[in-house]
Amino acid sequence: GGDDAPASGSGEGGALRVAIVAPSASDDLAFSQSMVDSVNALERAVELSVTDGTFIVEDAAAAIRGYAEDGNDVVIAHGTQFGGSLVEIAPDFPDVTFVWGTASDTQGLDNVFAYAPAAGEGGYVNGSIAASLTESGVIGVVGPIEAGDAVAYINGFEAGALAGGASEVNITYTGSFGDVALAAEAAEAHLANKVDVLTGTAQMVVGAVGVAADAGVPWFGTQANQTSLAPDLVVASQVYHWEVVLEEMLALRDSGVIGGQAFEINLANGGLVIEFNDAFELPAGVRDAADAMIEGITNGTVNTGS
Amino acid sequence: MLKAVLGALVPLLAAVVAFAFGAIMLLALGASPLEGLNAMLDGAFGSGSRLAATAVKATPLILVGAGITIAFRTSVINIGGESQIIAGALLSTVVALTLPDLPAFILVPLVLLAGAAGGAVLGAIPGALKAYASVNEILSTIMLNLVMVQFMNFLLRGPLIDPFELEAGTRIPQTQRLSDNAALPTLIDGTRLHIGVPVAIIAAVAAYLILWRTPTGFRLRAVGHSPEAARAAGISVKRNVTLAMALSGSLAGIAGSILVFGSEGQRMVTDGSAAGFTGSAGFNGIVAALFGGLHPLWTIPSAMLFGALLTGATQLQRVLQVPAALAVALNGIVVIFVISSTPVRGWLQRSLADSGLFSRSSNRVEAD
Amino acid sequence: MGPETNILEMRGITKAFPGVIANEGIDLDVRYGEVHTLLGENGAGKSTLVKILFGLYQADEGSILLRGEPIAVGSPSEAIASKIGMIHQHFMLVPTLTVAENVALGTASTRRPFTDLDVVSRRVSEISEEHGLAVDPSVEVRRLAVGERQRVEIIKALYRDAELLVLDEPTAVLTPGEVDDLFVILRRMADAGRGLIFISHKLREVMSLSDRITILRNGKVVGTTTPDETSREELAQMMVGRAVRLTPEKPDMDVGPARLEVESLTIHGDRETVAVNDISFEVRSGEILGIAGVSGNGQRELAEAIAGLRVGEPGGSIRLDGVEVTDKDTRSRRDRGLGFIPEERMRDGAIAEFTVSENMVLVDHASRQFTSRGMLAFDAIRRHSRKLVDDFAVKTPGIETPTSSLSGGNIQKVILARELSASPTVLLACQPTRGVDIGAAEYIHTRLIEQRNLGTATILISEDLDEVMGLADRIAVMYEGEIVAVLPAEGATREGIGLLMAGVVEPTAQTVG
Amino acid sequence: MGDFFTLSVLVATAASAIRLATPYLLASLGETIGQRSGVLNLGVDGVMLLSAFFSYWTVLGTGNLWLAVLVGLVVGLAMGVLYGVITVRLSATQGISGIGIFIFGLGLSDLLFRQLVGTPKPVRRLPNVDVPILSDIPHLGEALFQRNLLTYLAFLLVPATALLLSRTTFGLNIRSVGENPQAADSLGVSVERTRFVAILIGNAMAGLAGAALVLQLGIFQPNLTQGLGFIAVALVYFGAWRPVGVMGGALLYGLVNATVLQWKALGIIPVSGSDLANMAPAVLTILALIVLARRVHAPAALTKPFTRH
Ligand SMILES: Nc1ncnc2c1ncn2[C@@H]1O[C@H](COP(=O)(O)OP(=O)(O)OP(=O)(O)O)[C@@H](O)[C@H]1O
Ligand SMILES: Nc1ncnc2c1ncn2[C@@H]1O[C@H](COP(=O)(O)OP(=O)(O)OP(=O)(O)O)[C@@H](O)[C@H]1O
Ligand SMILES: [Mg+2]
Ligand SMILES: [Mg+2]
Repeated sequence: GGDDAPASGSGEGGALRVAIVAPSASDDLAFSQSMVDSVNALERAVELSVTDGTFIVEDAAAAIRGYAEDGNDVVIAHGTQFGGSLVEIAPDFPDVTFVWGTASDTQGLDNVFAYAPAAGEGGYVNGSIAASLTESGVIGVVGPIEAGDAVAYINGFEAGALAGGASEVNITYTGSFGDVALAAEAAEAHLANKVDVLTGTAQMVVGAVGVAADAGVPWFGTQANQTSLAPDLVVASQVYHWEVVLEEMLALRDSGVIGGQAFEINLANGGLVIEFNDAFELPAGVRDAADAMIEGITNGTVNTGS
Repeated sequence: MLKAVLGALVPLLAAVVAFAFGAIMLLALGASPLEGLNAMLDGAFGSGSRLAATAVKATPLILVGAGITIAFRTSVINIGGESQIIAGALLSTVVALTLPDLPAFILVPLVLLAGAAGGAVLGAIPGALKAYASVNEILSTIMLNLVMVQFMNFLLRGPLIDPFELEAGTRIPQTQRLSDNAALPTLIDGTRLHIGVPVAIIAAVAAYLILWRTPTGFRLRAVGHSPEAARAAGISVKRNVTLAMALSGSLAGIAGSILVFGSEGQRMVTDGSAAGFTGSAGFNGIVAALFGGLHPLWTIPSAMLFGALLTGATQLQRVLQVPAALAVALNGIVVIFVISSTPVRGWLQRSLADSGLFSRSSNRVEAD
Repeated sequence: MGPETNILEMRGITKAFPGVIANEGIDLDVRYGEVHTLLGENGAGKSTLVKILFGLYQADEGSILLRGEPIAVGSPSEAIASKIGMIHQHFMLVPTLTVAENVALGTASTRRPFTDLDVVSRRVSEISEEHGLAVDPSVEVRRLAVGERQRVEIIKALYRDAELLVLDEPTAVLTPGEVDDLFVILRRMADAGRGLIFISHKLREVMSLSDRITILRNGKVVGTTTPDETSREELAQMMVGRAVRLTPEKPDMDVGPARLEVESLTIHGDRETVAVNDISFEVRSGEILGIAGVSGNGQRELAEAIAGLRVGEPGGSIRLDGVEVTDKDTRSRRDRGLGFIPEERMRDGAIAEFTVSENMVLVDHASRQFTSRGMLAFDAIRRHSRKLVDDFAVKTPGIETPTSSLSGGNIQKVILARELSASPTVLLACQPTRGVDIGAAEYIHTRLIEQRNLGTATILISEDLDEVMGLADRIAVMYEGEIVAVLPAEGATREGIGLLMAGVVEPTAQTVG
Repeated sequence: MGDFFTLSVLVATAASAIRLATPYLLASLGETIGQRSGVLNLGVDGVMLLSAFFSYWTVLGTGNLWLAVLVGLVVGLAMGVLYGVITVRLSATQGISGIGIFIFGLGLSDLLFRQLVGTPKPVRRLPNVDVPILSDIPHLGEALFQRNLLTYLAFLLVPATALLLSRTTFGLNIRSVGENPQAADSLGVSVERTRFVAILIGNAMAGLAGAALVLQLGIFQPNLTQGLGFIAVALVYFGAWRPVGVMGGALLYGLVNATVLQWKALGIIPVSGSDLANMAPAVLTILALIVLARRVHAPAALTKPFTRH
């Protein structure tokens, strides 16, 4: 991955020193990877360090504090559960900008920026495209546990699919972010129940995508572009481009405001992007309808209900 | 005395050999072993606050480990540490949610007691199942671990979820931030050292006293060595098997409440797995206990060693940008090497005379 | 005596363990066709010597000649290959395997990789027939009685063509009838030219079976003799090193009130049979009621019921000192004054890993005497243990010694000391001297009688008829779960009781309730 | 609920149960052999993770599924050598050694994955193979006889393991050293060698289990097993150390999991009840044991290192 840059020494040529602390693997094709990719996509020169796989809050807190002590300019705490630790840590490092998400407020800390995705928007778009692809009218969703942006995405997807004419959206929460085998069997269970389009979220869906691919059933991704998992069958992925709000935060920082504001990525600000897989041939008109819907959500004429 | 030191040195030597393997792995990853070792030592002991972090990390291991010694000495294999930690954490969370306004000097002991109670129940269940229904405890504790994870997910997503999460629609499965009155008081400002650390040490000493100084412990060990002879002497095997598991679970339960109320987040949160909350302390505690020769007091330094490995690993990953998995693999190697060296240590210790605090049990390393 | 007459010659065997020299310069010859007995107290070094012969231990010094050839026995398989067979003091059987499987274990099969159990079974049957060792090859060993297991051990040795057979205390666990059967078999094997080494503490057996007897004491040979040249008293004296009283002295006592009353006791056995059938009796203060019987006739179940180890099972009633205890557990019975010496000393009587001192307070550890403020009072416990070790002449390096390193007789003394020091009103003593050497047995007998004289109501369950006849005031004979007769000890004869035990004679004399 | 009792759903549930049961069964059978010889291996999960990774990596590199299976087996064997040296040669405590192996496997497989692969890439999955004739049986054939070869192998290994234990000389040796190693030793059966080989077989089967898991999924992730190996150990106790019982446990576990997933998909279990439903397999396993109330005893020498005196 792109996370192996050396971290010691001061930034070359005045590059901004940024650190990410993330709960799952930084190349999980999902939540954690979305942030690493986003930082790498920043326009300015960045010297990046990553500590990943730290779901345990105490470990993450140690890493966050360590990065602040090491003199990083920006420390990204990429997990809602890290918020409690920031309350303790951020005040000790008034010159460091902490970036925390997904979260919709900064807990009153003035060196913390917060960020959140409007995951339901892309879910709604994916759902409505899915509705136009299903023949049985039944669409399946494989989720981890009913929480966080997984819920937002899945609820948006369900609303979009039903609005688009699907008769039924079956949702399975496997109860685990990590159990690939259960996710795969959950997808199999859907297939046995007339499902002919699938989506899912979180890192364990890689198992479900494999099942979809073998069964020749279209798949919708979210969080990161999942086309590589099933090059013929991934229709589209809602991709998180956190760099949109990160740029804004860094601009504020340059102007002396090092925190205190909350941001959202959505279709309108380009933080959420529906990336289509060109290898998947959509029926005529579907792509146009999808673009129109994105346009509608962007300008507020379509209500996703989320 | 010299021999005692030697006995303790053997596992250390093994640890050194294990680290040599770690060095090779670091080289393979293109990192400098010296820098790696430096980062680990620095992360674990580099400053007062890091030393404190190491002690905090060791705390659940001491508690679970001390509990394990009680169970294993009664010949009950408690692999249910994870479920008992979770039960303790959940019950103490409920107490803090229900009585947030109690003053700290009441609420802190109360949540710790609630933790003990929660863990005790989750220990007593497999204990009683073994005693009264002949259900093997390895099976039941492994299964109960699975059950409690789901129960935690259920509670944190449903009845106990932070109302704000529902409002905001983010639905992160976590409780609201719990009463500050329940937060474990910090002992040294500027460090994470909280009273959970002395509580764990006191608990380990208590486990030692119970096992070797009280009639209850006498009965537990009697049952552990020979249920038949214990029974003929009028000691109830069933009751003591249940009791051992309950005691063992209660210590793990205290670890659970310390994980909640000694944390910076001051709340419970789940990622759907047990390890996400416990940090696998329920398993690592077994390792710490066996490492300490199933002696509650030896469990303390042994847990510190593992605590240091864990905190050092975080620093290792941060400084050298090597995957965290390296530390896990290293951890495994340390266990394998040190345990392979215990026959040597056992031999050394057996040649020790029966003297001193530790001698009574340390010559018996067999665990199960 | 040339090599042609000796199948085995052991020369100058020395073997030391940490702190003890188990064998010191031991010489032993065994002739073809003879039963050569090794006699000695617990810990004299008998087992060590034969374990060296069988390759389980390596001697520090000395040599072994087998059929005149010097051999080095490095492991049991080498011993087996040299046609040495051994029946261990503790059976070397796998309880979950069948008889045939136990026999086949470690032998080459003709149908590898499969084990041809049919061939083994057939051969087992042949051996059974030839030597009168009735046993069913297809039965799992754990279902067999002790005597049958012994036969399996012998069959194992014969299956491997053993020409020199070592039997380490084979009779310790056998009933008198089984002993007689065994001796017939052993004699027949010797007559067929095999050499046999026989180890036992029981002088009556030794006198009847042996061709020659070698006596060991403290790891050294004291002498070799033959039954014709010696007497039981002389053998005892050679073993122990002093004169020994073989029959205990027992003053007359006036019996007091009934302390233990058993009424219509019925127990279903482990194999859905009735193990104890409608038994009633009482034991009075100051008397010893001996219960004689061939093992397996319900004595074990009866003892367990009295001890409270079968609560909930028995029908009928048990009263201690007039108080109903049928539904009470062991602890409350002990609180009411019951003392209990279990039959299987290492399993039920003491905890091997515990120290002598811990075993001394196994029952009473929680009493006010041994606790203070919730903690064990180690000083009091130590003082108590030291006193008991002295009083009961327990041979141990110290009270903090692990009990497992004591000899059988001394472990039994620890149990006896513990149970008697509580001054029981009722004492249930099961096989109190099984496997115990003469010196220790003499001592245990003396203490049991002393206790009786102090007014304890004792119930003595033993398969050793000499013991029952020597100690008991009244003798009850059990046969197939029933008490077929209760006789006064005075005037009872070995032969008479033996017939009752065999179920041959109709119950005649007084049947006391 | 009515939806569940349609043939196609029942067939899918059965198929799913069998798929889920396959890795459990392979690992549990191996562990059964080890435990019957007196060796407890709590490291099954770690062995599975390592072999799963190497199998995955093999397919990724070569595309050859059978080579991948072989690699899984060999990795299992290698871990068996390690475990045998630790527990048999050095007589180290089995419980902790196993946990050490588990942690080692967990960490190393994760590390290797991150270094050698990184982003999860799907690979070919084990194809289903129809058993001639049997697969044509309506419904039943589809559920049982259109599975992958490792599944067939796993179920064939049930009678094979039973036969090994009950009929062969080696099985006799295994049972004797697991019950009474002193007795076996006194008859010249090498306790050390017997246990070592039993460990090798057990670990090789754990290796196969890892390969089966990853090749059924077609993808690897750190901690892919999610504690599967521990459940496999528990199932040995459930099956009372008998291959057929172990199979029953694996099938029960797979079936309950599969049913819960079907019921979720059908909406019979509402989303809000999802976590509680996830408890079902474990709770049912415990309940089954309470009800069956089998007082079976573990091999008497289980976890006890053997020394001659
Ligand atoms: N074997 C014993 N002999 C004498 N007193 C005992 C024994 N066991 C317990 N006691 C005493 O009985 C009381 C109840 O003790 P406690 O509840 O701790 O043990 P218990 O669980 O009832 O005993 P057990 O483990 O024998 O069933 C205490 O005073 C205790 O010291
Ligand atoms: N493996 C051993 N380690 C240490 N000491 C031993 C060992 N085996 C025997 N001894 C000691 O050697 C001495 C002789 O023991 P041995 O078993 O030969 O006696 P024995 O004559 O067979 O006694 P018993 O009649 O009780 O069976 C005893 O003091 C015993 O404690
Ligand atoms: Mg002996
Ligand atoms: Mg003896």
